[in-house]
Amino acid sequence: MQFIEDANKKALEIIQNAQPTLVGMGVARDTIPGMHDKLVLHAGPPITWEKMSGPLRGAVIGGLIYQGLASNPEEAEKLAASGEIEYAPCHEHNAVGPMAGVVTASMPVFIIENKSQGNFAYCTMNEGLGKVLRFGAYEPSVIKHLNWMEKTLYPILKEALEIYGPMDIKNLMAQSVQMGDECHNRNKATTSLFIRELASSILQTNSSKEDQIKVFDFLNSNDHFTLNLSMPAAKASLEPVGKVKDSTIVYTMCRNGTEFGIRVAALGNRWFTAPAEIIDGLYFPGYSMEDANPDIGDSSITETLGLGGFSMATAPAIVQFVGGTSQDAVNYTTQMYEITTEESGSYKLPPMNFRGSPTGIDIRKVVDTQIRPVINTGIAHKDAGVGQVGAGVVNPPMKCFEDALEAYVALLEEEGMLE
Amino acid sequence: MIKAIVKENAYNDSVTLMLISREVQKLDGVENVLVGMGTELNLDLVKTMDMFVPELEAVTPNDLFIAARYDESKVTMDDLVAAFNEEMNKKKESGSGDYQPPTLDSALKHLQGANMLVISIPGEYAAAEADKALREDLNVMMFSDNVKIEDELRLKKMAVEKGLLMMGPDCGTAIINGVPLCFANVVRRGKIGLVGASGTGTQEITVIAHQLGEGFSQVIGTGGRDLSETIGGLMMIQGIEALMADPETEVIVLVSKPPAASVEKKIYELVKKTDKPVVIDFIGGDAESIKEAGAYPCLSLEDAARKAVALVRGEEPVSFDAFDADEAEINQIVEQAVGKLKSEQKYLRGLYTGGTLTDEAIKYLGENHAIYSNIPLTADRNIKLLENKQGHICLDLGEDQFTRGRPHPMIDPQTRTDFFESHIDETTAIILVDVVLGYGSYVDPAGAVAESLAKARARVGDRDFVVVASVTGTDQDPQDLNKSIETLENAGAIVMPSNAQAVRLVDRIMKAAAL
Amino acid sequence: MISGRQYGSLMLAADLRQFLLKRPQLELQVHSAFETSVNLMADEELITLAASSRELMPMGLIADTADLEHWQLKAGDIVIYSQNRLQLPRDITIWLEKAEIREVSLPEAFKNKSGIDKVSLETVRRKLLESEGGGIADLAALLPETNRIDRPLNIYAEYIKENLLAFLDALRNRDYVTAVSQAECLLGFGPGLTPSADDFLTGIILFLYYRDPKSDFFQEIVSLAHRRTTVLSYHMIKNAAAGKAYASYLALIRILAGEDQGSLETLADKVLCYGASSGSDFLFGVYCAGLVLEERENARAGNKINAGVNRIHN
Amino acid sequence: MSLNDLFAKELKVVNMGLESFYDDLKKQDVSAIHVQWKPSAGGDKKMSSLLGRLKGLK
Repeated sequence: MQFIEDANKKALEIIQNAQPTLVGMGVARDTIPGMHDKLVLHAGPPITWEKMSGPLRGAVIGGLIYQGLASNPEEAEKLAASGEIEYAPCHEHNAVGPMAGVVTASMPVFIIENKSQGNFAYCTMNEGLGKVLRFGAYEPSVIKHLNWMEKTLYPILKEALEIYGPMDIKNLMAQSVQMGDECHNRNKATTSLFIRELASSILQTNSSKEDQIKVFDFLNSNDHFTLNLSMPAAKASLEPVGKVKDSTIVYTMCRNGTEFGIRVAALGNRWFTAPAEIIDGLYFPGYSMEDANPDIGDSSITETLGLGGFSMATAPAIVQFVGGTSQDAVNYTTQMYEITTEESGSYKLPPMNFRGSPTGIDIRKVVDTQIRPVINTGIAHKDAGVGQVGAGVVNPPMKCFEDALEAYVALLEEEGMLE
Repeated sequence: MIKAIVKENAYNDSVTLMLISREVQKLDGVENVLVGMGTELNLDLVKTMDMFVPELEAVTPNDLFIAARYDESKVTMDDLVAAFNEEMNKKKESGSGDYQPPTLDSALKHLQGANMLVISIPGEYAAAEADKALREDLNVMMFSDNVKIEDELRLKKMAVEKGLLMMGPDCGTAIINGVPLCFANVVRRGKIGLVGASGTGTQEITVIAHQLGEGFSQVIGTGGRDLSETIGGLMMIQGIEALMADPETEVIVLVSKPPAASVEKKIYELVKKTDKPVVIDFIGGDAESIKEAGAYPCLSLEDAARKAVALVRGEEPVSFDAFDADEAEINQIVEQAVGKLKSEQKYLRGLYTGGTLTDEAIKYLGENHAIYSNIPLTADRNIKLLENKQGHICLDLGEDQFTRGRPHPMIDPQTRTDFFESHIDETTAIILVDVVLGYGSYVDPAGAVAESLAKARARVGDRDFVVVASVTGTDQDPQDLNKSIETLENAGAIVMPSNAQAVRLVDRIMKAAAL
Repeated sequence: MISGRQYGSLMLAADLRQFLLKRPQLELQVHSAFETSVNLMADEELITLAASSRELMPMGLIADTADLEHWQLKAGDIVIYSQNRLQLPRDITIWLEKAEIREVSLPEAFKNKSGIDKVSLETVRRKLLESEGGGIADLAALLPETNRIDRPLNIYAEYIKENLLAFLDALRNRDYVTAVSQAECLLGFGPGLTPSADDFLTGIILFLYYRDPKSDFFQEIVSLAHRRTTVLSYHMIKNAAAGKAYASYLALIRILAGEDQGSLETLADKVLCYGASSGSDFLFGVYCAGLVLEERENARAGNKINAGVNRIHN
Repeated sequence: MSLNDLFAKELKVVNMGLESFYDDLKKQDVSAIHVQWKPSAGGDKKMSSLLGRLKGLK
């Protein structure tokens, strides 16, 4: 029906014209709307402490300790379960977080503004690999590292960004997509560009040389640092779509380690969830599917925008995660055009003869063709704090899209839009 | 030489396990084979048979092992492994690299300028897809059946409006711009244009014309229901008009079962309008009205082909109801055949895979003999009325009632194989079969018939049958006409140049043997 | 909250139901996958999903589909059980709720303590001799010893002959210590995913379980099986030692034990079709158990008579 | 348009259903593409009727 097509056209205009820009940094408490000391934000759709999986619980415990609300894990766990702590999805506070995605009030965050729509999105800084909070680790070393990020890394980056001024992240990603990044599981190019852009500004900050060196070493040692920029950039680009009436475009896909959840434009803030899957991927030596936690993290916001798995063709480096040839990667991307509405005007994929990445997931197409979005993702160990055990490809449960479609038709009926 | 292979955690059910050992044991030069799970006792057995080799050191109870003692000069380990894997690896490997889109829309994006949709999905969905295709200005060939006749009418009306082909539903044969679609033979391109409502009838005409040295401009299928009252011959008329206007086409051939009266009239009206010669085989249809329309009626599919060929060559077409071989030779064949038969051998068994070919056989033989069939000449000859097979039988095995969910016998010979089992016995005198080659058909239909014959002979012991066959195919078909003929003749069949001649010969033999 | 392809279940084994009731959330791992059955492991238990064409196994489930190959399961795949459904990879869901619950064991031991008649045993033997399972059932030619038939045995039968006969003798004499030690020399022997001797022992144990519950040496055999044979065999024997088996296996034993009327022939034919050798080897086990019990009974009867004679003389 | 336009063109075939028909065409170097056809919503009646309603059908 025409009005649906028109609505989707509107949604796609918003996505295509998005202008995600890094405008600075701040502390969650002061920047994220509704943030307070007893609020813990997490990845994925809403969830209670009881239902949380290992890594998410671990991250909450670590977060509470970092926040100073508990002095040891036992205390933290008690507090977490006490009902005194409020939990909410990052997504419901204009934020996103990789893996467990835990954000507490004192954490520094990047501030992304979508200049074309004037909306904002927030994300913490990426901690790097190894024992890290986002995989549910909460031992002292983890908290220590978080404190270093807050006390040393944050002030320097914040000041550097003030010196540098607004940074066009869309432009950054558009370049890196042509340099072999899909901006989800491969971020090497983006991170390199980011360091290059910011280098002189960092040197201009009034901070000690040692600290500056530490900062550069840290950024250089962490290929995924800018994942925490491409995620909020995608979030900022998509968020306004959530207000487009009658549109069947998906504007959120995320996982909390227990459930997968999507949100669809016409259905606003309603979540459509189903059990998150165990990922059939490439496991690091010594690990197997038995060790894996079900799918977790907000990072699938990049796929929602048409990057990540949707742009797999451009990132040969991660083709091994799909256990295949570069032809397979091309086929993945080709297939994603079947369920999307347009080709991106900004993110062009060289191996696809510079076709724009598949953009604007339409729930009607997903249900009709039974082709589910393909997501590149890291795999967390099911036990808190063990860390990443592999990476691979995962699909959202079809149920999410079927329920959404059903709700959408019901909505149109209420509005008398269907005969 | 002793060797062993171990498949770690390679499970397979015992049925397969036994198969493996038997298969491998069969190989020439293999003395002993042990297959089993790597339990202590199984390994003890291997040891006591002096077949233990280092490969087996690390085997656990959940590993499968195969140990063999064999003569190197006769067989290699590779042979063993091959035989082993043949049974073990049942996994299907994934298809080719080229992208296979999920929908018609996206297929059209991936194949620029596509102009034909060949559709063989379940009938309930076929109409909707054909509808989409026609809207996109694609021609359609629909092999699917069980499509509602209202849908067929709607689709064909749309096609006629847009000047497109809507071949089918249930259309199995067409050759468009020289490309054989679904079930069609490889024939040279030429000046004959054909519109056919019957698949194997069309195939028979095209292959005979090809064998006589001529070829086809276009071969258009319509589907069996096109000439019914309801559809009104929309596609046949559309096809005739196109062939009339087609510069490549000099002679037009129409083949179908007798149309509904009203449709027949329309077609004759149209035929009168063209100065191109038109050959019409409405199998068993009324010859006079065809003549009145200024067209050439036919005695058989072969006759249609011969007339078309003559007309293309500017010769006066003469009706043909004889044999290529001379009378003396035919008489000799008949004599030999009759001599072969024992007194208990009384009955004809016609086991056909081609519908129109069956039709032709029954129409001809039914005149002089009581032929029972699932498509009988008269109701009283319905196969259901025949008690314990005491009579002449000629069946179209392509009908659903026989295939029982299996693919059509032209694709999968099993149905006919079964009927050889159940219908050929001591009382069988003559076996009449068709062998249809070409794209779409089974890789070696002649071979399948030969096999069934061998089995049947073994069953009846002392006696032999008279086997008459015809092959609908060309020297350029994937199965190769000559190879197929050779296979059949080696199996003791009399192979005739056409179904019509095969049927005629059978008639002669039946009369001579007073069956 | 489900997606993708969905299947119902036709039957659910009572013991599996109990097992699942205790575990609201469970992660299972595919142990082995065949065309018509898939074995899953969880908490040391083997659970068998089978296609509609198959018979319900202990700890088993019959799914409402004819062929499981299109599930593309492979060893190591993870299957999640929760909220009355199994979540397979590739977005396949199997619902358990509508499944009919079936017992996989008999309610009680056989009452009838005599009445294994030679005739039915002969019938079974005939069936065994006709069938060519290729396993150790060949040895039916040698039993009863009083009526040996001379014919060549296959490698496996030939090799295991002595141990098997020794094992039967031990049973005859209720010498369960020897029986167990001999059983150790049978476990895991022979062709097949469940080696022939294991099928044989399953037959023996299952029959004795219902007919002679006192002879409780099964558990020792079970623990031996744990390391001497394959995972599948181990669980098959473990189930037999708990009186659990295919319904048709149980039915066959009931008839043979004179607990039940019914066509031995048809059941035997059905059982013989299981696996390549499994069916015949199991039937052979049942046959041998039958022989043993039958001989014991006659022996007992004989003793009574002698006792009487003695009394007169004293 | 008329059929005779088709006769003048190279035949380009979309095959939907039996893959063997596609293989035959490939063997003859006919330009063709095979559709991995599935019924809408994988044959799920409820879902396909919902989709149908959005297309304005019945």
